[in-house]
Amino acid sequence: MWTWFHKLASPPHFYRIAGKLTPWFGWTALLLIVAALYGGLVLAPPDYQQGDAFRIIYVHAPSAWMSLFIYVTMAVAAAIGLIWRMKLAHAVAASAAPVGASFTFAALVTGALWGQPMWGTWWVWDARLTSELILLFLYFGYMALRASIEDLQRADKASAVLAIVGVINVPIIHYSVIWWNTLHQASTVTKMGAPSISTSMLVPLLMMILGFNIYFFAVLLTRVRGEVLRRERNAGWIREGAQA
Amino acid sequence: MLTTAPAAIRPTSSLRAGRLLFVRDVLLAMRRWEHVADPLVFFVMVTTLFPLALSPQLSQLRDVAPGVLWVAALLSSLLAADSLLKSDSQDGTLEQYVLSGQPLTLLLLAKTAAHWILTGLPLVLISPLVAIALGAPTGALTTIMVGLALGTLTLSFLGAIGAALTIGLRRGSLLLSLLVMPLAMPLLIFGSRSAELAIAGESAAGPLYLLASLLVLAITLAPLTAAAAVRIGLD
Amino acid sequence: MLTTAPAAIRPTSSLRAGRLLFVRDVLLAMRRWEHVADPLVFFVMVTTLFPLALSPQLSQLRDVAPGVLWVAALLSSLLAADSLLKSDSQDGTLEQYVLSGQPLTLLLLAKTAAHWILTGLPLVLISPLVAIALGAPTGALTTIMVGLALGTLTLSFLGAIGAALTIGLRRGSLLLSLLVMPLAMPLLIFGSRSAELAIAGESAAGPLYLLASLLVLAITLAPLTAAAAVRIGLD
Amino acid sequence: MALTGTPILTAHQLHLWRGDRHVLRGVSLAVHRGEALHVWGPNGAGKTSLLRVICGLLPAEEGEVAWNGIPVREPESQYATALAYLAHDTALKGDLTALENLRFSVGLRRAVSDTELRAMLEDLQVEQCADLPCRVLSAGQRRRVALARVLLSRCALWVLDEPFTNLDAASSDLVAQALSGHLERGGLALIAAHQGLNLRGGAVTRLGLT
Amino acid sequence: MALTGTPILTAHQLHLWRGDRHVLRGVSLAVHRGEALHVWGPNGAGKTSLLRVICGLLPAEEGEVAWNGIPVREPESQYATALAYLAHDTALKGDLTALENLRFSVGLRRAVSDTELRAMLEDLQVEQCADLPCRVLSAGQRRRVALARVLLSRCALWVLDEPFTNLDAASSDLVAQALSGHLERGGLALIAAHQGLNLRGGAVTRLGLT
Ligand code: HEM
Ligand SMILES: Nc1ncnc2c1ncn2[C@@H]1O[C@H](COP(=O)(O)OP(=O)(O)OP(=O)(O)O)[C@@H](O)[C@H]1O
Ligand SMILES: Nc1ncnc2c1ncn2[C@@H]1O[C@H](COP(=O)(O)OP(=O)(O)OP(=O)(O)O)[C@@H](O)[C@H]1O
Ligand SMILES: [Mg+2]
Ligand SMILES: [Mg+2]
Repeated sequence: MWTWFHKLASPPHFYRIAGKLTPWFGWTALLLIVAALYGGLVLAPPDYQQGDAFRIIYVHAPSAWMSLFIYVTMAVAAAIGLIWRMKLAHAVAASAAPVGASFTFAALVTGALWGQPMWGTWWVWDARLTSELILLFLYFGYMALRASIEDLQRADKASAVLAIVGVINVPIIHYSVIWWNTLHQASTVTKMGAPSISTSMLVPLLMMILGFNIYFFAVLLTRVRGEVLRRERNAGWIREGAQA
Repeated sequence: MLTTAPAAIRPTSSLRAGRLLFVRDVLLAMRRWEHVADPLVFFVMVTTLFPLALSPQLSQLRDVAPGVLWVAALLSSLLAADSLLKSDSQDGTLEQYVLSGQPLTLLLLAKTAAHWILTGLPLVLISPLVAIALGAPTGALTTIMVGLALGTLTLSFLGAIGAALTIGLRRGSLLLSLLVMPLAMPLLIFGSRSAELAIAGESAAGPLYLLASLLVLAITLAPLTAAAAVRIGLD
Repeated sequence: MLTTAPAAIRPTSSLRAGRLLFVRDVLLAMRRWEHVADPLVFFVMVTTLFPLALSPQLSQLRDVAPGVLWVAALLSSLLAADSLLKSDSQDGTLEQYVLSGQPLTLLLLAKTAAHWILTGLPLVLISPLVAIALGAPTGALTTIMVGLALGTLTLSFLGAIGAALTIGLRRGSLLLSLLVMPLAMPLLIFGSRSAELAIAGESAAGPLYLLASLLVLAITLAPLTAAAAVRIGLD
Repeated sequence: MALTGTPILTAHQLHLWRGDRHVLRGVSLAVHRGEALHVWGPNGAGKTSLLRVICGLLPAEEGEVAWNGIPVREPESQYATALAYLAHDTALKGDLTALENLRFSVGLRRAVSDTELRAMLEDLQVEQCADLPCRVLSAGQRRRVALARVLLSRCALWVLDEPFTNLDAASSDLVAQALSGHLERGGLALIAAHQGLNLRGGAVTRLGLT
Repeated sequence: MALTGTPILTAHQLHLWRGDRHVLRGVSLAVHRGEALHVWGPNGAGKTSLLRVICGLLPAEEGEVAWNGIPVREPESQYATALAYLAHDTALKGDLTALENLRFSVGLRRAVSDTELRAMLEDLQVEQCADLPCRVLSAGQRRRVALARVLLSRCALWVLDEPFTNLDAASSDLVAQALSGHLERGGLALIAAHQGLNLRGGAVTRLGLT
């Protein structure tokens, strides 16, 4: 297992394996998402109080979920890279960040779009909304720091430190915001979504979340391959590859 | 080539010099895109901090929205202003401007213009989003944007004066804020007033005109003053 | 003397090294007193800008007072944090720390402490005045001061991390704010909450305890993190 | 080469105090076409200060600097356009490449093409740095890029503060060569340096400060 | 003086890339007690980089540095306390006087009295600068104050990057003299310089980089 892990961690090896895996991930993700969309937008009945507006959930909840999931993935990868000096892990963290940021953004936008019909406003300073927004800032901070250091090793390590500090902070942020918010009277619709979600709605949602996850892995693999190429550009195995 | 006689040379016109400086500064900023984003993000952050520090009823937010918007704009312009001349004065480029034989006033005008494009404009463009998040009605957005555009541009020019005055002081940034803030008070008052009127759905023509006239004043006087300050700051 | 044999030497203990650094930083700040004043005046300015930008009924002011106080404190701490390591990294002193054979963590702890004394403490001391100007009752002042003391100290430590991460990056100041602000959100929330409760005449023990625990967390982790970041930043 | 005619650059009885130190105590100088004035003296003698006074960056308490007989009050365009100054620190932007730096700093004075810039970098043997951000350049490489600015400025008067700092032997020769070329073309130079100046062409006068 | 015994400082097959430039290509070195290793080479050859790698400020991609046979990973106290590094830039605070600067920077390593500090400044003939803020000092004076830090550090290994920059002839001799004193006391030195090193005492080995 451990040896396998190390084997995978060697750039050329990873490059090859990732190349093989990507299409599989890609297609399964596509299938799942399409199916979920069909189930969600066509099969599932309109919500008895929200009408069709609720269908945004099929984009919104999964993206929101991904936004959190990816940040953790990123931090873990960064930690591995920092502790075991594994270049590949840094590459993973680096490639994950923009994807995570865009999912966060998607969650915000879809949420806002949903908020308009539901709460009659684009934005409320609700706990969950706020912490999601701050999460976006954390992503931005990470990307900005990485972008402003041109030396790769340094950029890797420094941004790794930041990612780790950030992940410690995520729960703190989360609870502080909830606490802050609930101290005031329930200002707005704090509890989200329709009352009890029916299976006909739930199943597509779960499929969607799964689809998004696999899609993320597909994207991640391709991006990491790119990173690896960029980083190893003057390593032997690429030159050989180029000649071949 | 080191020893060959020089061909006839074509001296650079002042305008061309100004353009060169402008282009270089934009280029310099683009080299580190995140820096262009910085004042922007700072602006967004401050405007996010407030609701967090206040109790989050939208009604109350709407009352303070103009203040928050304008204070945030003021602060991020001031911070950005710090970087207007700093690197140039640190690495001796500023001396080279003075010795370049080009009118310093014009060079500084170009620098300030570039600076606003890079720091002020993005802020203006994002302001509608922020305003909505603070509960401003869609009707008020254009007025708010116009107001901020006039205000931030004026602030950039004020910032130029401050930056010139604080040349060579390490950690000038905060001192700079101190110098500029008093000058910026009128902006803040008229600006937030205009936003207030807009949000209340009334005409904000009055304050906007005042802002515009302040801008004209700044454009005409600031570069001259800054140039003088730079000359003083160098020796 | 240049060529005579050296006498036996007495190496410096880590604690003494820390004290040396602390003293030097205070001395350095005193050389440019205006720098000590800077964050303070910035704090006062922001807190006075608000009433200007808002329509100044005291009632409304009192509602926003906690927010204004804490946002102002947060911002001026962030700005001050920029100068924590900048000059040391620019003139190569930072390398000398790393090579001094003294524990970097401890040196950074000393630096941060000095930094708070110079930038945070004055702010805490002036806060009662500001609070009263914003319409807070005298009963609330002690709570407000305690809250700000805990908060600014924690902010100084967070700032140290940010400063260490942005070593040598041009225009690091705004980047630093961008990095630290999200981390500082909880402080802002608990802090302003405590002030709010105090102004409302209720007990603010809860938020204050939370602030204290955050401070403990920061003191234990921040210097280590910062030291790691500095090591990274040098190469 | 004989120094004929009236001097172009003259300074008369310059006095400068820094703090309570009387740095320049009545320094006078005259530089003709084709002449290089080599300012030397121990550390802290006032070389840099003198050069900055001549450039008009530092106002002298007494005495005056004249260019073509016209007194120079503060850097006015007419005088400034004739003068190129290289200070202790190379006025280069770390984030811009060597080429971009030159394109701007030379461009401020005259129209210049990239080919010309690259040619000069090649002459100074730093062509490989043309497209690197100056931040990453070595001390000597940075120094050479800074010198390129002066060599390209086509100014009549070069004011160089320790131009040979951080330079290896080879490039020191290159600079000396460029300098004598400048003098032979009838240029003037004012140079602070600790090493002796031995130029193929042009006349070198020494001015000692104490 | 013969170089007896095993070398104290050794580096084996150091490789360093900066950007896509292979700066150090398998550099190895060994320095004994009383030996000064004079690193020379054209600008950009990698002298500064090598020195920084030796100090542990820059991690080499390959190869390792060993002190008394113990490999040095990153500046650990035991090695760091034995090492004094003078970089291109003098780590001086412009707002503090020369004395205050030294009081701190030397004090970080060992207890030192003001009389000792003043004595050293006198030896380097900058006693008149002792109480001036370093901001106003001339380039050479600043350099000397920075050197004073190293001379006072009592470290076994001196790593000096172009120590003679900005120095006038007299003080260059002073530094050379101090250096040979250090070597005769059994010290080690690693020196990057473009000029040749001729020391009265101690052995000088040259290491050329290209
Ligand atoms: C900008 C506005 C919004 C943001 C930033 C936002 C953010 C989030 C976040 C962070 C989650 C948690 C995902 C997870 O923990 O897995 C979530 C889930 C969810 N949101 Fe929103 N949301 C917004 C608006 C809305 C609106 C208007 C509604 C509908 C009234 C809504 C309904 C839901 C539902 C039903 C879920 C999934 C339930 C769950 O798994 O917890 N959201 N949203
Ligand atoms: N405020 C001040 N108070 C006292 N002395 C000062 C002050 N400012 C400058 N000086 C002195 O004036 C002199 C400035 O000299 P300058 O920098 O011109 O020397 P230099 O000849 O260039 O020396 P170097 O060869 O080291 O470059 C220095 O001796 C410095 O100590
Ligand atoms: N990111 C980079 N990309 C390409 N080349 C780089 C990069 N960083 C540094 N270099 C090169 O590496 C070399 C660093 O050399 P270093 O500073 O060690 O030279 P040096 O021997 O000290 O020169 P000098 O005598 O001028 O001080 C320079 O040639 C520089 O151009
Ligand atoms: Mg000098
Ligand atoms: Mg070097």
